[in-house]
Amino acid sequence: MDNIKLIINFLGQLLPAINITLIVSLSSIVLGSLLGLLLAATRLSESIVLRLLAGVYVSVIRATPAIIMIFVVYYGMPMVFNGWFHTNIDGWNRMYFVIIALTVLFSAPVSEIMRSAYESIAKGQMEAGLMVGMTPFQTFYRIILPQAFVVALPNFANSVVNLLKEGALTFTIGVVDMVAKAQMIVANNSGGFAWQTYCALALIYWVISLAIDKGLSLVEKSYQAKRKTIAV
Amino acid sequence: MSLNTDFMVKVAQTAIQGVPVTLQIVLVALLISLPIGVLFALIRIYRVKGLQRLVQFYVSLVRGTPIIAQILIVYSAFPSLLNMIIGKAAFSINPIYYAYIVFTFNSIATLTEVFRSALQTVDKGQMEAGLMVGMQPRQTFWRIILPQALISALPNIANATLYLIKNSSLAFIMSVKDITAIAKTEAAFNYNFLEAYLVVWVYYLIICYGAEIIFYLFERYFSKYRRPIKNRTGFNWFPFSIKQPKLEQK
Amino acid sequence: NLGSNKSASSDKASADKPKVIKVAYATTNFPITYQNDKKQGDGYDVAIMREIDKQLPQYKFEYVGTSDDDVLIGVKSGKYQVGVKNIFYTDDRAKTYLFPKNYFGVSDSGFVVRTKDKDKYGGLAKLAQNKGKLVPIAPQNGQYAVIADYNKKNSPKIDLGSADTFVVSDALKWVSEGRYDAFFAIRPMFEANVEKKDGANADLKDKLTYVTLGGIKTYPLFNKDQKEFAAAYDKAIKKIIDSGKASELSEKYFGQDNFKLLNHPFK
Amino acid sequence: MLTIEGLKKSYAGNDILKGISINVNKGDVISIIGPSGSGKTTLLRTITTLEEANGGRITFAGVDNDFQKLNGKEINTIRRNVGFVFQNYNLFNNKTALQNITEGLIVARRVKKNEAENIALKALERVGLTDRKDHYPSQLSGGQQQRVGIARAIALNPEVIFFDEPTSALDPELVGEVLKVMKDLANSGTTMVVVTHQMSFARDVSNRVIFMADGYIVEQGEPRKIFENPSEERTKKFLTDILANV
Amino acid sequence: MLTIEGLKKSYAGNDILKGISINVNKGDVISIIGPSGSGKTTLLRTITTLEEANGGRITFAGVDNDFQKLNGKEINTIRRNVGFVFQNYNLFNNKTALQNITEGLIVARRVKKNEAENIALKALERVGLTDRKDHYPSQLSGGQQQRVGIARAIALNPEVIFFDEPTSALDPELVGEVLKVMKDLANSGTTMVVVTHQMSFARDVSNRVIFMADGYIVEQGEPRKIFENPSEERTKKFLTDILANV
Ligand SMILES: Nc1ncnc2c1ncn2[C@@H]1O[C@H](COP(=O)(O)OP(=O)(O)OP(=O)(O)O)[C@@H](O)[C@H]1O
Ligand SMILES: Nc1ncnc2c1ncn2[C@@H]1O[C@H](COP(=O)(O)OP(=O)(O)OP(=O)(O)O)[C@@H](O)[C@H]1O
Ligand SMILES: [Mg+2]
Ligand SMILES: [Mg+2]
Repeated sequence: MDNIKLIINFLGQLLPAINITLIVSLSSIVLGSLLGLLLAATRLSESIVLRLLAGVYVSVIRATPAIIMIFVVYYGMPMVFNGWFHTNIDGWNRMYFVIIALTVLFSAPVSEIMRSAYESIAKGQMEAGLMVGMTPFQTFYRIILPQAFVVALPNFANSVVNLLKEGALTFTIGVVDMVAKAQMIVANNSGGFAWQTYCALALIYWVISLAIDKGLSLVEKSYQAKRKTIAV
Repeated sequence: MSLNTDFMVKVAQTAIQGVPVTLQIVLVALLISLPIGVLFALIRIYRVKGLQRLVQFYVSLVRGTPIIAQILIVYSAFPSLLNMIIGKAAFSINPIYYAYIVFTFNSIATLTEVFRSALQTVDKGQMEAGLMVGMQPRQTFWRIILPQALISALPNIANATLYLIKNSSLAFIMSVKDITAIAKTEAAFNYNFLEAYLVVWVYYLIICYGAEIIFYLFERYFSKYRRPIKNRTGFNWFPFSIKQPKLEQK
Repeated sequence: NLGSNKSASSDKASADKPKVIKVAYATTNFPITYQNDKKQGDGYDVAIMREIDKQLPQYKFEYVGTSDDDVLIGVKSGKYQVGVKNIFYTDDRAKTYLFPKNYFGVSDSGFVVRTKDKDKYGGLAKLAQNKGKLVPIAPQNGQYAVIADYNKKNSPKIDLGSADTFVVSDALKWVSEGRYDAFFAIRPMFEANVEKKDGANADLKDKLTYVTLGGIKTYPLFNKDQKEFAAAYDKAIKKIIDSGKASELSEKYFGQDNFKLLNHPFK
Repeated sequence: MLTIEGLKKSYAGNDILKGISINVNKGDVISIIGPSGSGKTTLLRTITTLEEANGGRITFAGVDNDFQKLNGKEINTIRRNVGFVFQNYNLFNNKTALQNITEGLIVARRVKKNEAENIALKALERVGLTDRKDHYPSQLSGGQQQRVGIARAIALNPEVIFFDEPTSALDPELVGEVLKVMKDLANSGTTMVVVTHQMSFARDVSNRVIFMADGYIVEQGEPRKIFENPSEERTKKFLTDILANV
Repeated sequence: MLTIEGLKKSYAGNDILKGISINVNKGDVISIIGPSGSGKTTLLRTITTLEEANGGRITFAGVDNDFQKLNGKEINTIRRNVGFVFQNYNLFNNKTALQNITEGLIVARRVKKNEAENIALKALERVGLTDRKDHYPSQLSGGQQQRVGIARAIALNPEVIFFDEPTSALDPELVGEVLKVMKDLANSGTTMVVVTHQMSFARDVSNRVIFMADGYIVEQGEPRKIFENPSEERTKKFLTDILANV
């Protein structure tokens, strides 16, 4: 009983920090997806140079641990801006650095998700689009994307959930999201009640991920009639 | 600010002992979770009664909760429980086994979704054709469906693997000494964490790149039957270029 | 409390336009450095820095709460001029950072052991002799270096394992269960968790005992370029300790005057 | 040998098959003709258990049960004893033409690999595709894919083969050759059920013609009777329309 | 109006088209016949720039260039002025039958939505599919899909329509109807290039027949001439084989 009371108490302390988690995550998801889309398109492009550049970018970013990425952005970017543009961005809200780091981190796997989804759509769909006079982009946007979207969704959800949980990264430079808040609560209790704190944290995340799953299955269900997959 | 290069060399030398540990965790987790991921994906796709809800629950729970919370359970609570059953021996279990468990559980959740999406890219007709030449659904699945699904799965398995490689550093909470752990321990004496992290980064770059190459080769192998989008058509499907590029001169 | 301040510090300090000093503190080191309910920096180390700020009109301190890692890397790179997080002195660290001449606090360090095994493991030498198992220590934690240092100078050595920061109540439980024999900790932690009536591990009160090993001097960590500031600090801290203000703060945050511990040898 | 009684099938409330009964004897060659969308493909698919029927009974290869009550073993038995040539070919995308044929032989029929390859090569030869044996389906023309599909089914030598418009993508020249192959099969006693638009086949090769429309079997009987003396109005109309187009 | 000269195409070293020259005038209805695998589909695909040619020149809709030197704008021009009915339909999987037709009208031709729907409905009516307008391709029978593909191309009313075996999946009854639609189109002056196995169409509707084999145009000319008095041995053989099968 005590435990449940404690967990509810911690929930109350953690929930205010959900703002930061959501702001940071949503902005990085939106920006990262756009960047990822661009990258995927670049990787599928005809130009060898572009393909190579995008390939190197994706390889390097995917191999970069979150903590290193945040240090690179938090310390590297101000240096670069100072050196090249002679502007001082040291004073930026630290949340911006987090969003930038997460956007970059998110874009690489997302570009791969999109590339594989795009390639899973039969070539004939693009050809048919071109033959009714649509441009490649129009065909992509109206025919390929909706089909690839459904293929990409489960993987996209994987990445989104991973991103949501990247609290360690925000905390590294002192931005207090839910994970950071949980750590601070534990610390301020001299390390006690960690179980109950993390339980509360896990609960919140679980609810978020359940909501994501729900949305996902709704979209997939609505699309089921349009495709003939091995599913019954 | 200058970097302590001597220290970096030293870290590089010691941290290399962590490479096999990292690889072990990744390999064990992958090898176990790949088949289970496929199985779970099938349970969800074919809506196996009873099991399907269980799998859905499992995925949302494991995927949705922070790894730290899972480590708490597996590393802290589980051995204490075991202690009550088998006594002190429970405490002499090498912590790397706990790492295997945590990361395998996590990969299973991720890979279930990867395969679920990939398997659904395969046309139903492929399964039907298999059944109609007398193959069992199981045989058709392994020989026809899965190889085709892998094309779309592999880039995402690669994503999951790289994520796993990086996240395996969390095993340090369980006192498993992977690359990051060793580098951090080295840095503890002189607080040169920046240098230590840079060295770690290089190691991850190398390991991840190796993994990427392997996955790329697999992807190429499994997609060999496809009409390549490039080369043979010479056309650019780059969706953002309104202008088509020049055709390739042969 | 998210943002850091805009103004970057120029080299020279003057009385009329105080030079801004960014003080980075780790937010998860209760009660040494942490963030209180008002989302302000708090804890013994931070309180001392506030006292020093009062003594030095030519400087204006700004407090930035962040992670352990960022305190260290930020101070090294110059993003922050000074960092506090219960830091002990080692020669190696002095090569990377500027340590001031004067310490500004004392950490009451000790082992949590089972009450019944108090004589067996209740000390560095005892633990080493009886081959006791020490709960792994996070390497970025100052205590790691203390044991490592002991191992360098003494034989037999303590079996020193490292692990990333984990949960304190688990460590307490491990010791009581016998998974480990000793847990290197600070007194306030033990008091808050075990001895306090509604502490998280109050149920272990009869089983566990805290054995003080001794006091360790703690320092603020300066960026290499902050010689001038460090000198100013040295003067100021001397006054604060001599005036008894530091002991007062120690009472406030640690429940005892840790400075007295320095009179005993570290065992 | 194969008896279907009262087979029903509907999609989302739309009744496609409204009670079909067919009796196939060993050695029969049955042609199913009928307008587009009348449910011919659906009929073949429900008989072969690819699609779940909403009612009806099947007696075949020792199985005698309601469609909806078939258990896994019975379904297996049915599938093992039939061959199917799909309207849209459904070749295994990741297998070459040759492998498409050997696959079923090796895996399902447990034929040894080189023996299976011999059989497959012979089947490919019959449809004139020996030179394309190592092409993947994506590298084959429409007609070539269709012929691989036919070769795949006949190589297995099952009790009954269901053909769903097996010559639709073929030029008349090849139609002749493929029909010859099917005639040979018929002569060697293979039972066949063929959905076809090729009236020449229906008339000359099959021993029974079934005319389907709107989910019912409108009329069935000997080809001569159906073509020369249809008793139903609907059949007459269909046939006159056809004659107008040859 | 459309002139192709010396078109060459090879796959992985295999020469499929070995220099094809065609001249299409406005209002022409050209039938291309030839054995399976002779490169008919490839020909249509290279002309419409879906496949990269290895040589040859195209003159069409203001474009006059070597195939290999076409720039993006020219390729777009060509694509904008042609229609294509694919051998394997290639309907948009995520669009209903109706949307499959309106899509090109709205997006590429910038027709208003309700106007586009009117056009689409009319096109669907012509191929007899009004009642299936809200079905997705996966819910349509083979012949229905093929008819949607035809409706999609003719609704756009482009300069030239390329048909790749547009009646292969249709029963003879429907073949007649679709051919009638095509005849109407021909009469209203639409230029058409039709790959077909339907000799009746080649003979009765088209004003020129091209017989292709082994990558070459073996013979071309008026239908009457080709069918009644072919000058080449290869053509004769093809036609005799056909006659044997009707
Ligand atoms: N999944 C589905 N959902 C709804 N309707 C369907 C579905 N599949 C098929 N149909 C409808 O069922 C009817 C019969 O389809 P079927 O494929 O059996 O026709 P068919 O006789 O083989 O025609 P064709 O000669 O054109 O191949 C068609 O009208 C089609 O629109
Ligand atoms: N991607 C490819 N790689 C190699 N060979 C190919 C490829 N695509 C087509 N071919 C070959 O090119 C030849 C011509 O194919 P095409 O599809 O043009 O034939 P077609 O005349 O349309 O035949 P059908 O009447 O059977 O449709 C075929 O022999 C085919 O095997
Ligand atoms: Mg059909
Ligand atoms: Mg073709």
